[in-house]
Amino acid sequence: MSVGVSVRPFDVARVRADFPILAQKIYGRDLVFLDSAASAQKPRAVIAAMTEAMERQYANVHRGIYWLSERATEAYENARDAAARLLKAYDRSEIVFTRNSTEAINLVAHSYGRGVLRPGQAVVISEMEHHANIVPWQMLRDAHGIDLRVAPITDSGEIDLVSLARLLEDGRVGLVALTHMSNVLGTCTPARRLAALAHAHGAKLLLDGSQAIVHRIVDVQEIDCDFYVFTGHKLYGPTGIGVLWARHELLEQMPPFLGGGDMISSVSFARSEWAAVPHKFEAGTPPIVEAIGLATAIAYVEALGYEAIAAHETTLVDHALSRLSSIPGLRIFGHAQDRGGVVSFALEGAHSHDIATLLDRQGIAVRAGHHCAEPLMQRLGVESTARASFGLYTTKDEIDALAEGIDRVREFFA
Amino acid sequence: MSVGVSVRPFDVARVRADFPILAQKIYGRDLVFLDSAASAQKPRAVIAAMTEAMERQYANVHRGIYWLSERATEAYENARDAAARLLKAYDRSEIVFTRNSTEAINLVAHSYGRGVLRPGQAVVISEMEHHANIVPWQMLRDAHGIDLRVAPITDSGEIDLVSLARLLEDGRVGLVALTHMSNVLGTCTPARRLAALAHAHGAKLLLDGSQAIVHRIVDVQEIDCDFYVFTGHKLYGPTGIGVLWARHELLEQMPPFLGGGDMISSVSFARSEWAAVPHKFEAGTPPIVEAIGLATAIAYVEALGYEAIAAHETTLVDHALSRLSSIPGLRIFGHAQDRGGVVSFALEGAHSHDIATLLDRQGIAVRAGHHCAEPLMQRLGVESTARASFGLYTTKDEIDALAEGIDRVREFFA
Amino acid sequence: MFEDLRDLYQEVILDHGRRPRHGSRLAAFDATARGDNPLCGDRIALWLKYAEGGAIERVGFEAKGCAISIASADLMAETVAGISDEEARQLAAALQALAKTGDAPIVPEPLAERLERLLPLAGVHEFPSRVKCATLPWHALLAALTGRENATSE
Amino acid sequence: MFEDLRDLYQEVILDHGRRPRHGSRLAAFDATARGDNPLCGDRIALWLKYAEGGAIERVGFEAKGCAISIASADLMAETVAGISDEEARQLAAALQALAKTGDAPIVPEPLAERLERLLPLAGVHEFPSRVKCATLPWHALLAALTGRENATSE
Ligand SMILES: Cc1ncc(COP(=O)(O)O)c(C=O)c1O
Ligand SMILES: Cc1ncc(COP(=O)(O)O)c(C=O)c1O
Repeated sequence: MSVGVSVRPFDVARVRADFPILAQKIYGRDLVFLDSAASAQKPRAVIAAMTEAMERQYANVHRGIYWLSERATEAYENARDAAARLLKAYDRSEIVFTRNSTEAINLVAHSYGRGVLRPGQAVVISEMEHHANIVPWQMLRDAHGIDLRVAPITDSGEIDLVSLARLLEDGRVGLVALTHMSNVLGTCTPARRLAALAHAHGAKLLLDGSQAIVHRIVDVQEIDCDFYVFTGHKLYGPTGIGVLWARHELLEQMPPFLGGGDMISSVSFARSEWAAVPHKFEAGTPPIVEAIGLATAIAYVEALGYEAIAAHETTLVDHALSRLSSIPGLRIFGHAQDRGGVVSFALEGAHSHDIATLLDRQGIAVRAGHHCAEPLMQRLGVESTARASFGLYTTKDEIDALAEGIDRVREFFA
Repeated sequence: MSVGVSVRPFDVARVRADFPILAQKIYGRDLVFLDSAASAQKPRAVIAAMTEAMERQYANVHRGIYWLSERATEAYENARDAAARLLKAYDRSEIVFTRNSTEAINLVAHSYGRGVLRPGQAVVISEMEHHANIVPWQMLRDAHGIDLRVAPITDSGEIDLVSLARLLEDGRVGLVALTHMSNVLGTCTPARRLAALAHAHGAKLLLDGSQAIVHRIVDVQEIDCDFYVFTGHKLYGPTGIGVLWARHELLEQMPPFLGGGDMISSVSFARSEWAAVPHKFEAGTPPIVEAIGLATAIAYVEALGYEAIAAHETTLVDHALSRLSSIPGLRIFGHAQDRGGVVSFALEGAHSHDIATLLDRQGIAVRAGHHCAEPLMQRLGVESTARASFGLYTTKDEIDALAEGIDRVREFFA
Repeated sequence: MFEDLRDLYQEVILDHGRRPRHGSRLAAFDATARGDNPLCGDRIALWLKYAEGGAIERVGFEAKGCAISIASADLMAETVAGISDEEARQLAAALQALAKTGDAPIVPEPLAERLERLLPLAGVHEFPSRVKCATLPWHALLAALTGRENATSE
Repeated sequence: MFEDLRDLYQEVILDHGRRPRHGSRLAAFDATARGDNPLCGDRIALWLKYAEGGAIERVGFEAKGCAISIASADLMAETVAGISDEEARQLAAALQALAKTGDAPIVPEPLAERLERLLPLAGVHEFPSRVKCATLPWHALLAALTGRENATSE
């Protein structure tokens, strides 16, 4: 093992001790939680930060001229700094807090889509997007006359770059909106190449980082993308908060999305003037306590270190692929070169729901269904898959438990 | 004192013990928190429910076929029941969870405003609305050709019903959107009369209950309104969650607002079909933990009982009005017959910011500014006011402290 | 290990789930409907043919779904053959109650025996996330009976 | 009681806040700008007149705001009279640093004495929610200098 500050041994037992829920018994069995890609569990530090915020320094933010409100405002704006630091944003004013990834993408679809893109221009998505990165663009297409183009994926589950380039060729594409990591296939997409490709054709790039940010270091300056979104609850943070990062000049250009308090500079009945970015996009009382929780989650992940996290995860994925692929009748979806901690599979003779129910009775939580990616299911020729996904706290033993659990499912339906 | 189950003595000392933050010292002094109208403090039960949700039964909702997700889904949907019960909704499917009141009103402005109202129709608001109930309608006006009409208020701070009726006369008004209680003047508006008036002219009624729900029992069936919105953080609940109630048939009629997961019934690239209400309006991972916290806040308020709460509050308001109005140079804004626990004032020779800073140093938190109601400030002929607002935990002693504090401010600037 | 799952996956369910007897489209039919469970991707299409006297003669279906939903669809096809629309509605209501509560409601005599054949589906009530699997085919049936095109089991 | 507030509300501040010397519109002016603090409703409009040689001759303002913002506007009018645009910009930057940190930055000799007259505004740095009150007039000044119409102190 190499010696150095940057490579810390990743102590999964210590990490697990930080997550109270992992002590939970399910039907009398140890909880094996393999659904972190849907939503991750929360470390004690996040829960404590939220509690502390509500017990000791809670008040509404931004307009209060008193101690509690000043403390809450400071904590809320510090959360913006934490998100800016995490993404290597150019500036804290580029961080807009939303409810979740879905709202962040909708914000771009409304504000950039209706406010900056012109009818006749096109948006490109891919076959492996989450509904959150499909439906807002369909609504934009139907309301605003935007052409919606779909980049195919290869059989190994990667973006087909040649086809993507062809979709961009006519120069009418204003925005490319792609996942940075598939929540079904685990595929990590080549962000820098995508940005270069989009820019070469005059298009902006939005990356849906809902999954990627959990597994990989993200540097929006290095990637050189234009929009990046993620959601707090998958990054070991609270529900009710998400992040939109966008280049300052784009945010300046975009009209506001929701109207209300805090996003205006002045209001009269005749006309309102908008506040400076990012406030222009944050109408009403924001998720204050959730922002504080998110800042703590970010600090938690940073303290463990993305290098260590990625190394841990690679071990898990390799182990899972080797264990699962030796199960007869089991088919794994997605064989990308660069992949994160998500493994989707189908089992001959057992529907994914039945798999999930039978695993549940063994204490093992996996997800079954279309994973909010119906078009991808169609591409794969299935209605649904079962999916195991891994977090900081996942162990190789848990993956063994999954493999054994699947064996029992096979026997049950044999 | 009358004897009976419905009249419980309201024990403010016991209530205060439920709110951990009230033990906080500010500059070495007891905290006198008089800014509940901006955001209320949270009782221990709410904080504990959120902690418990994250420590023992957390998972993403709706699509998980395993124990934790089933528990979380149940808790989330139970929160919908709690909100439905609170508002006396006809049906739980009429409750849509949003981020806050602001988003709830924006949802209606987008979805009902652009989807159902036709250009040329009008929306009526009043002079005493919060920006949250002004700006979305301005944006609708500018984007969709809707006429925006403003009902004046009387000098005592009540809706001018005669003028309102005149605004409705031509039958072009599709929606009347009014506050149920002013966050500046404390005025409670006559909801039933407003509903009858709106309906008589073929208009729907939206009530902004952000303040009212904290102080008064609300029965949407009895009021006979069409939309009702409130925000969790003012009702002793978490940030990051709000409620839109609307009649089932209106929700059915309205196109979705945000697109993404959970709000669809099927997605293909050609076209998506929407889920049934209320899910059609809840895109993406909802504020799960916040919904659970809100349900607990609702239960907390219900356990104290609105009758007792209102009685306590009336005592406080009467006491405040009598104490403050005897201070030389102090002017109180708003003299409605029916009013809740909010008192705005100005002091000769001292700007509201200076008042707030000087009170803060005495441990007293009040709000100063335009209270997100700039048009109302103009109507009152001021730029800003200072505002004291009361919660369950407010005591007469605290109001005395405020009055004494203001006396010191006067001396300071004399 | 799966003792408590035997309630859910009774032999009858496993058998009908594996080898549905009515799992095919009818060439000639009088009514048809589709059903979707938006939350998990289950789908069913069914076709319904009436006999001379007006009773349901046959039901055929094509479904993508789990053991429970296929078995429920197949048992539905079996139990509604030979009864009237109104009786089929009553049976559907009874099945929905059964799946949600685990208890069989009281039904008129001629249906009682049919409902009994559906009892193996009662176990689903302990699995809240699976109740919809059992009820989806019946939603589609109701849709076909009232001439609607789509049903969702939400 | 208010001992610690004496840093914020020094006599100079209270005095200028109460009785600003330059609180009126200039009949003849060369530049003008408005400033808003959107978060609290403070507003200022200012007018600026240049002398023959190009230095600022006079500044007048109309403002709605608290003691701090009025005093800051009045002290600004006082201290920028007689200096060049460039110097006024430097003084504005120095005031902003002073209000945020409480420390006076080093400025070129001719400005040092003017900055000293602004020192009473240093106390605001301990009151994060009030910093904008002190800086708003200076934002408006910068806007007037660059010919912009509006400034916000966000
Ligand atoms: C009357 C009124 N309406 C709407 C709002 C907006 O609430 P929120 O900021 O939670 O959306 C408020 C509170 O600020 C309010 O007092
Ligand atoms: C790739 C991807 N995008 C978007 C989302 C939506 O996230 P949220 O539901 O938090 O908005 C998810 C998670 O469900 C996801 O995996």
